[in-house]
Amino acid sequence: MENLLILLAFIMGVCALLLATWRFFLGPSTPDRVIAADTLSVMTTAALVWLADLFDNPVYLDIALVYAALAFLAVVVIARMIEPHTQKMNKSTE
Amino acid sequence: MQILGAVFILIGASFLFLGALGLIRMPDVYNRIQAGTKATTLGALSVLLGVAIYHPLWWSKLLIIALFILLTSPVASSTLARAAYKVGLTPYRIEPTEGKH
Amino acid sequence: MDTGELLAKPDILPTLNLSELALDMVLMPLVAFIVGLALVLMMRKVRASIERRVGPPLLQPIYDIVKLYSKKTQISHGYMHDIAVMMLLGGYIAAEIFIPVPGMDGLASHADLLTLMYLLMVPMLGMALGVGQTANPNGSIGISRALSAMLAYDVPFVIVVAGAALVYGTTNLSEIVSLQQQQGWGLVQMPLLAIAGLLAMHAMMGKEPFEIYVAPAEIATGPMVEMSGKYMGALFVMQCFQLYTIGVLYTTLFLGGGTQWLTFLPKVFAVVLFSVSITNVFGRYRTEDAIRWLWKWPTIIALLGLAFVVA
Amino acid sequence: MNLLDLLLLLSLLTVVLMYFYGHRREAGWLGVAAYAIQLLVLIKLYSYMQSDRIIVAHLSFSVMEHILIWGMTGLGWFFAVISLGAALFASWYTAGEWQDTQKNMRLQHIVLSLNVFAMLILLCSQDFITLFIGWELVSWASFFMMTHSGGKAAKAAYRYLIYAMSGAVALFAALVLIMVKLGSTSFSVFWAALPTLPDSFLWLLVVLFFIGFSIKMAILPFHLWQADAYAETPGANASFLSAISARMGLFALALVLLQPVGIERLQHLMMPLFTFVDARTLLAWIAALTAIIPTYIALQQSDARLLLAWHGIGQGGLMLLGITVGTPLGVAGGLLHAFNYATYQGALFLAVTAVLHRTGTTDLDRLGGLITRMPWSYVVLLLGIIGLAGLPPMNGFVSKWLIYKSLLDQGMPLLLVAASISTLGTILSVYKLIHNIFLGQLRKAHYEVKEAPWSMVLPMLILAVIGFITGLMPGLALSLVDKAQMALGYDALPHHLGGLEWKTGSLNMLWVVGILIYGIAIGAVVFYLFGGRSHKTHQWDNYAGGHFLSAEVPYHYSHNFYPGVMRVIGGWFRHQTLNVEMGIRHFVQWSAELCCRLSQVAHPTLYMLMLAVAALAFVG
Amino acid sequence: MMGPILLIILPFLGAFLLPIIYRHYNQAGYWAAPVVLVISLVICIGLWHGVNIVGPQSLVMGGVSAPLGIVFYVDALSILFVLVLLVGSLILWLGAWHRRIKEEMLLLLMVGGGSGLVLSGDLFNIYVFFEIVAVASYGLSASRRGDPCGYAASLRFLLLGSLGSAFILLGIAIIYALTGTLNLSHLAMLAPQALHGMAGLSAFALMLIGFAVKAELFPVNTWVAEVYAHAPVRISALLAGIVSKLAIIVVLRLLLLLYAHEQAYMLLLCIGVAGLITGELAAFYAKDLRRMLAYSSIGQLSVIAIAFSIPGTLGVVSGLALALHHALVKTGLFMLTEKWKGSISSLQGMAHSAKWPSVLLIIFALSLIGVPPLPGFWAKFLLFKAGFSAGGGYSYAMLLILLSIIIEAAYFFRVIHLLYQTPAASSTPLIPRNKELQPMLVISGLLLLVMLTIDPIYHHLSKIATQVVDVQAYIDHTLPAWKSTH
Amino acid sequence: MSFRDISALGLLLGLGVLLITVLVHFPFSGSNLTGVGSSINALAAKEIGTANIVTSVLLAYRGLDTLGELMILFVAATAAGMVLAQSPEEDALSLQKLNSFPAAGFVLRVATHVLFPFLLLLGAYIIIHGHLTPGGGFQGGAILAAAFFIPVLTTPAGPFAHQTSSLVEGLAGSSFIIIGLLALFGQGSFLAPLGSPGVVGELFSAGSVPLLSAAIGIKVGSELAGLLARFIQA
Amino acid sequence: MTSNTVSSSVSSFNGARFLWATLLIYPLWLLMVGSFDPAEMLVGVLVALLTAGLSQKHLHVLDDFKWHPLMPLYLLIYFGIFLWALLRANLDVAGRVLSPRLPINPAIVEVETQLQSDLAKLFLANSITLTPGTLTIDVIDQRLQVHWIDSAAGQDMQHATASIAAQFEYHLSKFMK
Repeated sequence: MENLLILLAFIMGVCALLLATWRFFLGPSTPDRVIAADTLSVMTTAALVWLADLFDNPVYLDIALVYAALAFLAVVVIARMIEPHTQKMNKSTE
Repeated sequence: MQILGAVFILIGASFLFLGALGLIRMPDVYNRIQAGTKATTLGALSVLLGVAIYHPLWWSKLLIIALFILLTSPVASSTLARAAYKVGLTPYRIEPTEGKH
Repeated sequence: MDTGELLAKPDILPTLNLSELALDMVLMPLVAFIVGLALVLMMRKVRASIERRVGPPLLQPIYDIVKLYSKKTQISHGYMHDIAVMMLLGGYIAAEIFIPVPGMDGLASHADLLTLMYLLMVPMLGMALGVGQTANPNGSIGISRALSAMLAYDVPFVIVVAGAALVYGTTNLSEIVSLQQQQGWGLVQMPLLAIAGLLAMHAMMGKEPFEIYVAPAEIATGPMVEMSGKYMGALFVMQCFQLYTIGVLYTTLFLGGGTQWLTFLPKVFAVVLFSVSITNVFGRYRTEDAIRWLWKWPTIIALLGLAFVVA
Repeated sequence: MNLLDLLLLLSLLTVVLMYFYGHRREAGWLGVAAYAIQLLVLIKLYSYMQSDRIIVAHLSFSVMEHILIWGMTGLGWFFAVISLGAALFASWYTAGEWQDTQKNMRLQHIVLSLNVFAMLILLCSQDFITLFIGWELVSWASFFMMTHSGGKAAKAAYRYLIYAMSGAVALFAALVLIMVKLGSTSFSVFWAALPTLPDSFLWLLVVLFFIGFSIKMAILPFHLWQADAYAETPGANASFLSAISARMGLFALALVLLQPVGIERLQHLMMPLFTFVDARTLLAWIAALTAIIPTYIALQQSDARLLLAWHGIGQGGLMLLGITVGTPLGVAGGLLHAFNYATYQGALFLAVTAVLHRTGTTDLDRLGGLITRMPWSYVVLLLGIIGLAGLPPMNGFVSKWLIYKSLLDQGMPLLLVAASISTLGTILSVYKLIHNIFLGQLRKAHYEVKEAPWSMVLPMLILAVIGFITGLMPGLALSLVDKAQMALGYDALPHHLGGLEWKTGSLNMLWVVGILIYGIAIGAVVFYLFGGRSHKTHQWDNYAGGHFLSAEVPYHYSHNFYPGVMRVIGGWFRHQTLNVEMGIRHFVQWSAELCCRLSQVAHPTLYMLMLAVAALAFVG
Repeated sequence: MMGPILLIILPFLGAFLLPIIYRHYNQAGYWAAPVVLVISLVICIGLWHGVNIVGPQSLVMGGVSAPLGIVFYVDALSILFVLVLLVGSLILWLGAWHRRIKEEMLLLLMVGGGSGLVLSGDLFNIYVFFEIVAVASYGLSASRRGDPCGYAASLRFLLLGSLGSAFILLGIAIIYALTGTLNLSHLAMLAPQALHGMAGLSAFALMLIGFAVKAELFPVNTWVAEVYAHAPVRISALLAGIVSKLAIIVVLRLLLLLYAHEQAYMLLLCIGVAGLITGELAAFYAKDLRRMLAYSSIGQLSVIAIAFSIPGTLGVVSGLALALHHALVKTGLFMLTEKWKGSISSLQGMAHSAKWPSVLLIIFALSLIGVPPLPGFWAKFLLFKAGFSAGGGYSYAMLLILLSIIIEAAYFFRVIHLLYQTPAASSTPLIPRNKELQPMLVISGLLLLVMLTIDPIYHHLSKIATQVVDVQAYIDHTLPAWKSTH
Repeated sequence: MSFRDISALGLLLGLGVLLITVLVHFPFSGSNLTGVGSSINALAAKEIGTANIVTSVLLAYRGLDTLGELMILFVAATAAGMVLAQSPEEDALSLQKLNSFPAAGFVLRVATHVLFPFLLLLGAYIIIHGHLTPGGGFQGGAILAAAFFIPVLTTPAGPFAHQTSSLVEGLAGSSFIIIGLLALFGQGSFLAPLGSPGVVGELFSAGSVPLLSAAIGIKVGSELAGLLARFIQA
Repeated sequence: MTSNTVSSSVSSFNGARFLWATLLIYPLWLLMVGSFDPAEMLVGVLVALLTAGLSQKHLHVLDDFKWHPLMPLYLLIYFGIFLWALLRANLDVAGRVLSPRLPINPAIVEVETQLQSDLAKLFLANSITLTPGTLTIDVIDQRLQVHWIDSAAGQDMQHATASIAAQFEYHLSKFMK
């Protein structure tokens, strides 16, 4: 029972990752990709935590934490970067 | 107890999946952000909770992670939405149904 | 430096018999002049007889010379003009002095065939320089043609000389003569070379068909025009020496040379006679035609002869 | 410190002296003094010259397990005499008025002294490394001599440089090959090992050395650079260059091919594939062609200096021909020709430079009639051309005679014919030279021209007179040649003052010249005693067939002087070598552009991938 | 024996402290870098003496002996090139006293990294130091402000360099996977059985490509011309003259220690030959003095690579001689272009107003071409000796090199020819100031000094070469303990 | 797709094929050749006293490599700083013309204030536990850098203490080297482990390794922050 | 702009803030470490002090709280409401995503808030983002730009404020300024 649930969760998680990755490649605009990446990062954080459980090693929690922090930073930086710096910046492609 | 943990993890995974599905299905950036952020945040929290049930000793660190996610996830999506807005991405409208309302 | 060392063989002078030397040096030009006059006379006679004319009297060449030398209008264009005349004469005189003739071969050992070949170019250069100074473009054109002709006839001539030298194994003219006395004439040993040599010698004399540089009619008598009076006289004298030298040289190379005058002179006359006969048969070649002709037939004949000689 | 050290030191000091005092007016005289002193030292050295003796300088280095020694043999001594003499006269020439027309006299003095020094170093080389060092020094020194005045000369010098580098590269290869094969570069080891060297290796060496040295000497396929380069060099230095610089190639060829390899070995060194041709014949024919072809190119020239320079190339062919005959007579002829050539060619270049100095041009189509204006220059030029043409009574005849004689002795009549053909062409073209400059109508622009100053006339006159004297008494020069010849391992010629007694025909220039003068005297007697006095017309009163022509009418026959000859042989000048040179140049240019493009492509990573794939495929 | 580590640490420490010093004492900041270099130089000379007396030494890092930890191998070769690096940097510092502080820092870092590069005896450590040098050179090459072309060139350089580094890393990874160790001597011990297979050689090929980017070998040298043309001239001089040599020394080490295998030698030879041809021809075509020098240095580096590809002591000696000579001369030549940048034709007639630079150019060019009394000749002499002795394909390579000498002379003397043309091209003569001439004068002085002392230098080089070639000695020095236990 | 793209693709394919071929030829028993790895595994905890073997390799066995990596980062930062700096010496000048890049939105701006201490704490935690858990100087340094960088990201016009950051950077780097030098003078070998290994797994253990880790963390943090700030402010 | 705090609080050192911050950070450290090892606790103090010290210029957000005894309680209440909203939001999203018709009617609306402090507005914005169908895009002065996935109810400001922000605002105002 428990194993079934875990397996189900695993399949769901993998599907989620795949879907998000698909969106990442699909685009079409940069913010679309970024939100896909953001979603992916949260998923990964969750996955890392889960890994800690699976491997029974709390070390992965530290990793998850660091990962979450850095992923957040990455998303924010990209979000800032796509913001128009000056007026002359042309519109992002649809 | 173990089952409970597994259930939470499954719930979390499903929310993560739903979020990803929303990411695919939603028609524009803002809607995708909505779907992605909310579902994944809750999904992640749920997974964390599940793990916490498995390993009660880890609660402190898991709490930190949860707090962190709660803090950063909306901030990230909001920043992203603002960026998209500034870039000039127009929100999606359902033109034909507009008239009916 | 020790000059004594440089004089490696100080006894070179005593080998000469001084009286013989003096005889050679005085007599040879005289003989040459006289024989040359006779050759000129013969030439004119032969030409006259071919043309069904009587021809000049016996002493006509001498009359001519005297006439030319006694002319009043004699224009000199400068010192080179004068020296040229001397060079003309000097070159041929020097050349003929070095050719052994019967009884007078004391100097022949100091110069050889090669030296002679080059000595024969000196008068040509002298004439060229002299005419050059006259500043007459016709003269210059004539010289241009003369030198071109020289380039033309010297090629077969050099081959002939080389072949002859190879056959005899020496370039010493006295030895060549004595060798021919022993082995027979060069004409027999190397007929092809002899023929080529004859053709080249003929061209060397500047007679038809190779008289383009003199070209009496077309360029207002060419180099000769600025040579009036004694200049012309000198040229006339030179012609005597020229005919003599060439005749003697050919005789020496191919016709056994001279051991005694009785047999020697007829050979010389025969050579010149042959040349004169050709002269009267042919018309004139243009410069480039002359070059082509001389670089073709005599050269090929000479090369063939050389090939026989080497093989 | 022995005399050789002293000589080299003096030479080096001269360079230093010129560096500091070259800008002074009296620098030319300083040079004369310096070269004269060096010449004296050299003459002092004469007594030490024995057949197999080397005067070794204390100058020596030990480099990379090779000991470099400099020493002088008779051969080097002989060439040293020529070069110092040439430098002496060149310096003398510049000492007077001529230097006022030159902008960079100091540089000229420096490069002249540098050239002399470099040549002395080369002439003293005792193994292949020192030879190469000396060789490069000479090359670069002469390069600077050609290039320093800029303009067209520099362009020609640049061309020379490319050729010289090719030659140097060939030499370098030969040097290293010898070192690798024998483990040593000294001449003696090489000579000792020669009998054991395989033919193929020897062929390689012969070809490499030939390329190396003949480029300097402008032997046939490599002759294109020389004429322009020498012609454009300022007069005095041009006379030095053409008198001796190219002869360094002769020296080196004699040193490395004739002396050690020996004519015997060369004679039996058959060409691969064409086994009927041996190395000596090949070299001799190349030399003969070099004697002919440049001579006829000279015939086409309409610039006096170019004409002379082209003749210089042809004369080099004659010298090489003499050397390659390889008999004592031939070698003596070749070496003597080098000496003789230095005298008359130096004089000729100086005379032409005098004309240039006075009239401002050496274009043969724009001169004429200068004989009355510049009589001494005329005399010098006359003597010079007689020497160049190789007619008696000048010295050029003697050396040519020796070469011809040796060819006949060796049974090579065709080579003799070839050499003679070159002589004939020379006569034609030198007549054109003297005629177009000095004879014929004087141009109006040149009415006021004066004779060159004595400071210029004297050195060239002395050179010409030396040419005459050594023509009259070739024994004087032959005794210099003796030493060189003995150093090469040949017997000295049994010469005497007037020439030599040879078993197949002798030459005694004392008699030949004497008789010639006698004949001319007879001519003079005939001319002056008989007939009336001639009336001398003024040069400007030009008569054509007795008809007066105004001096304004230019009717000097100078352009295209030998139309007849040119119509026959004009078509033969096809510039094959020039086309080859141009072809190579274009090919290099084209491939260079390709390479440049290759590295300008904007996507270098592509190359990296390419390399990676290729390298992995290579090792895999 | 703690000198070698100081050679690396002192410049690093200097680089760290430089901004701090500079903030408080401006002048001291300016002088700090050269002082560090001089101290390093003193240490280096001390080491030089030490190595000469007692022979090669190994030095353990981190207190852990050889195959486990990192070990430095201090032999005459490495010390020699550290010396070259230090002397070169000091010479290039002459006349440029007021550099930007960051440039000074990068320079110090490059010196430290370069020293480590040649001293280190550990493959990964070498890679790390190589990266330091590489990144510093990217930075330095772009340090001229406001030059978009320069930035573009540096960017391309960076791209290529990073890719090259990736290749090196891949190669190292393969080697590690094959053997499980990174220590050079340990690897040298294992090499014949472990590395001379296809995989091992592929690793060499990959590493060669990586190092080739710095060593300007074909065809990953396409950055060279643009970077050298746009970078500050002293940086170009440093990169072309010295840094490239360090990379090729590393290749030499790899070749000698790990890949004494015919295929590896042939690979290097092929790359060298291709580089020689393209480099020299491109230099012949180049219209700009700096680009010409850049292409010429490609050609020269290729020649050095060919020399190193000749097995045996002779090849190493000649390669070292060529490398040292090129380091000296190319540095000097690049320094000349401080004023003389842009098209060659703009230099017409410059010699009349700028006498000394022209003379220096001639001296350098002559030496580079290989004109006898100058050191370049002896280097080439050694090369040909080695090449012709080796025979086979090397002979053809030597022929190509010989031909390339002609082309070299052609393009150098085209410039000199122009310099001495009479009508000057530009009205404002481009005369380098005295300050800018200093490094060149020092270099030409050194060149003449070398010319006079060619024999002792040769003997020293051959001693170095025999030392370098002796792989067994290397192993004995660095792995004594490990060998006894395993 | 241009010819260049196609050829690049083809080459990449070729490279891949070749590399795979190489891998196929791999003797996978190779790593047993030496036993260096196993030696380290066996010795690390005992000799160095770190719970985390990676850190022991990083900071003890291959401390020099780590120093080198630090230097690479330092070089990159310096180079970027030099290239990006508007004026040669004075960074402050560059601040005046930075207004082209507007401040971030309200949400991010305020969130920064909350996140900053949090990230700082996280960084400190990672660094301090470098010898016990994975991570260490580099990773913690990155978090620290993020902490310092986010304020710059939100308000680019605000000041960033480049001077201070480079000061800290220099001092931290120097202290790494100085620890190494102390070892050099003390133990006779550069970067040799100093101090006693202690009890494996405790915070105060492994001698000087935590100190080195801290130095690295601080250095990397200040360096990256400075570098990122440069990029933002350029 | 509401409060550009950058310039105002750079230099001043506020002892109370520092203390409060230290006290807040230290538990965080303990949570992170997850053990009560003396060494860890000792280091924790140091780290907390250091962190608080370094965060000086960011600590002004602490002033945004209304410090009174019941504050933690209000905070917890707010937290509970928020979690409930989060759950609802996710179910809402799940419904919309899974519904084949994709029943959305998005619009960008403006919401007005009475909250004064920055931190409070941040909390509000974040809460809105994580609650049903809404996403804060930007906060300008007292107005929030919100992307509303189901704006059928009405897009005017009053309506939007009432249905989106009112509940959170009320609870937030109890413990924040």
